[in-house]
Amino acid sequence: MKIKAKIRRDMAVVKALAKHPMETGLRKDKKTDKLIPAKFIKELVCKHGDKVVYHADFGRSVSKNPYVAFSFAGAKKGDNIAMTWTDSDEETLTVEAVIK
Amino acid sequence: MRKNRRLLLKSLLGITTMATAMTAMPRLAMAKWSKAFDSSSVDDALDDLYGTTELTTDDTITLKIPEIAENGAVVPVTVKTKMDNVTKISIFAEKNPQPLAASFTLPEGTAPNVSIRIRLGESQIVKAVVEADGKLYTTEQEVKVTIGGCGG
Amino acid sequence: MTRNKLHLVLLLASSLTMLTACIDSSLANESTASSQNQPAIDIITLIEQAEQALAEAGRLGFEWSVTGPLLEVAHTTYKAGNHEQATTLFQEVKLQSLLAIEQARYADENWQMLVPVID
Amino acid sequence: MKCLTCLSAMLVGTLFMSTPSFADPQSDSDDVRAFFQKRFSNITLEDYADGAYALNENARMQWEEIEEFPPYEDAVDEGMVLFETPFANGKSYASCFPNGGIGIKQDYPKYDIETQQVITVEFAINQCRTSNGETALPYGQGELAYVSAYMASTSRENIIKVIIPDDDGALAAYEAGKKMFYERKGQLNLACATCHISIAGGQLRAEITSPALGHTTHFPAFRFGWDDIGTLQKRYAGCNKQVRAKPFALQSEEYRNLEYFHTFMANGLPLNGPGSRK
Repeated sequence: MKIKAKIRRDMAVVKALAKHPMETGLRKDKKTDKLIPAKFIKELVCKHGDKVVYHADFGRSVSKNPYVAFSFAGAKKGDNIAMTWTDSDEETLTVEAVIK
Repeated sequence: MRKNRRLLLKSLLGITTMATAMTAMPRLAMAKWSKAFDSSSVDDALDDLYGTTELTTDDTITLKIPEIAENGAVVPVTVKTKMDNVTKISIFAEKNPQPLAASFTLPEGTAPNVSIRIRLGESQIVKAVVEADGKLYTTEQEVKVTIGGCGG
Repeated sequence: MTRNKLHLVLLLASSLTMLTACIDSSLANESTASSQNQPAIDIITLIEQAEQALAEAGRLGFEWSVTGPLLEVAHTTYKAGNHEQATTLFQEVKLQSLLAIEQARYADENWQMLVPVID
Repeated sequence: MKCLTCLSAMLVGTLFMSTPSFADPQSDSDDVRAFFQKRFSNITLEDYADGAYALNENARMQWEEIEEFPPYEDAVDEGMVLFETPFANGKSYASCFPNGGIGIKQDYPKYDIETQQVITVEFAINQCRTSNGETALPYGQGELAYVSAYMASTSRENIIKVIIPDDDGALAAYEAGKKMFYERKGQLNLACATCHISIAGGQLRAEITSPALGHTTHFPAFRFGWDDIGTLQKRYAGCNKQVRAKPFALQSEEYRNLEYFHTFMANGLPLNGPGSRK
């Protein structure tokens, strides 16, 4: 997951691109003709310090390698944010970034 | 565009130095992922997510989505509104097998302005639902999904 | 699916109409002859001709992407003992290759037709 | 449908284009530009670097959204690491290129008079590897494409400046590339020029065909269809297959000559690769 965060007009603008196949469970493997099991991010959370500033729940209609953008108040340049996704297999990944 | 790209280049070069710590963390105990994401109709999903299907159409909500999708697998969507006290924004793709694409919970201080890229299996209506002051408002737009020629 | 087939037929037909007009008369006679079920050339000769024509099309840089795979199918069919169908397939390989060769000749003489000219 | 559209386009095409006499590269390029200027009078030369997105606002908007956080950044990062990692002999890619390989893509392809051949960036990358005792890499995608993408990223905004030296071989290579561009081939009997000059800006099913002018600016490109970054010549092979012509080997003499012609046409345009395409 890559995160770009910067302050613009008093708001922290966050853009993130997560690397994830986002398999719907409805797609067939072209070679074996069998369904590829579902595996998709269900939850993406962003924390600024201890505060949750963004919480997204995803279904199967979110594109492969999900991209999100949002903005929140109360942060300043140099602050840290941490984003965590959890997928349908309960796998999880946290990535931190510094607000520029 | 060119200016954007120059900025982008800078960030491209800077990106590897950006502090990124990867740690496995226990799953955050947040609001439970809703079974609404498994529902096969918009109404069921609405009911599961909000406990109601009553929506007020409000065209002041901005639903920015292309009228003709370049690539059905990657359709950029932005939902934003000037309403106050927005607590939730959700996006539905009516004809997808499970229409609820994403639902955003926005704590105080987070702007009611979210972007995401979604998949659209075919041409259909995409609906945005905004929860503000406990009430549900909606707007929608038709998106045509074309099957590629040679570019795709 | 039927639409796809129709599409394919249309494509084939269009390439054929575009090209057969230019193909020299001996070739045209030959294909008429075989379609009228007159004594056909033996399959070994046909295979040789098909492969030679394909190699020539390749040498000219004009081989069609569909012809090589078709040749494989033809060989498999032949090995399976289905000579009648194999004959049809080898004929198709030969025809496609001859069309490609003709395309190369045509391109050599006429490629400048698509160069934009400003008056 | 596609076939019918193409057919009628071909007929129309033949009507308004007549046979030119032999021309020098510069006037070829001037003619192509004049042709496009006439067709798309509201587009500046620089806009052609954006391909079909210069012609359609709706598609352009989506492309710009994607470029907000483009899918090729990982590849470029990886390319930078690969580029900077020394070979077993201690040398690196930088030792093989002018200016250490940074900001030089606008000068490629080059014609090497000594070996009488066209040298593309990708070809030079593998030449660099083999001359330093490393194995050659596949030309379509993967590590070589990442290195090339990184090199392209350091050349963004630079103005394409391909030179055809005063040499019979160089001119012949250019002419061969030009001929290939205008030759109809494949089962569909289409030339590069059919879609990308004659009917450029028109619609092939759901696609707007992009103008040939500016094609080379944004490669290597991330194409969602490939799900990866790939080289210009990988696209050439793809185009050949789409008209059902058997593609040439990547970095074959044929494709290098084609790239030489194709890029010369884009002289004066800014590089903006890597780019994302659907």
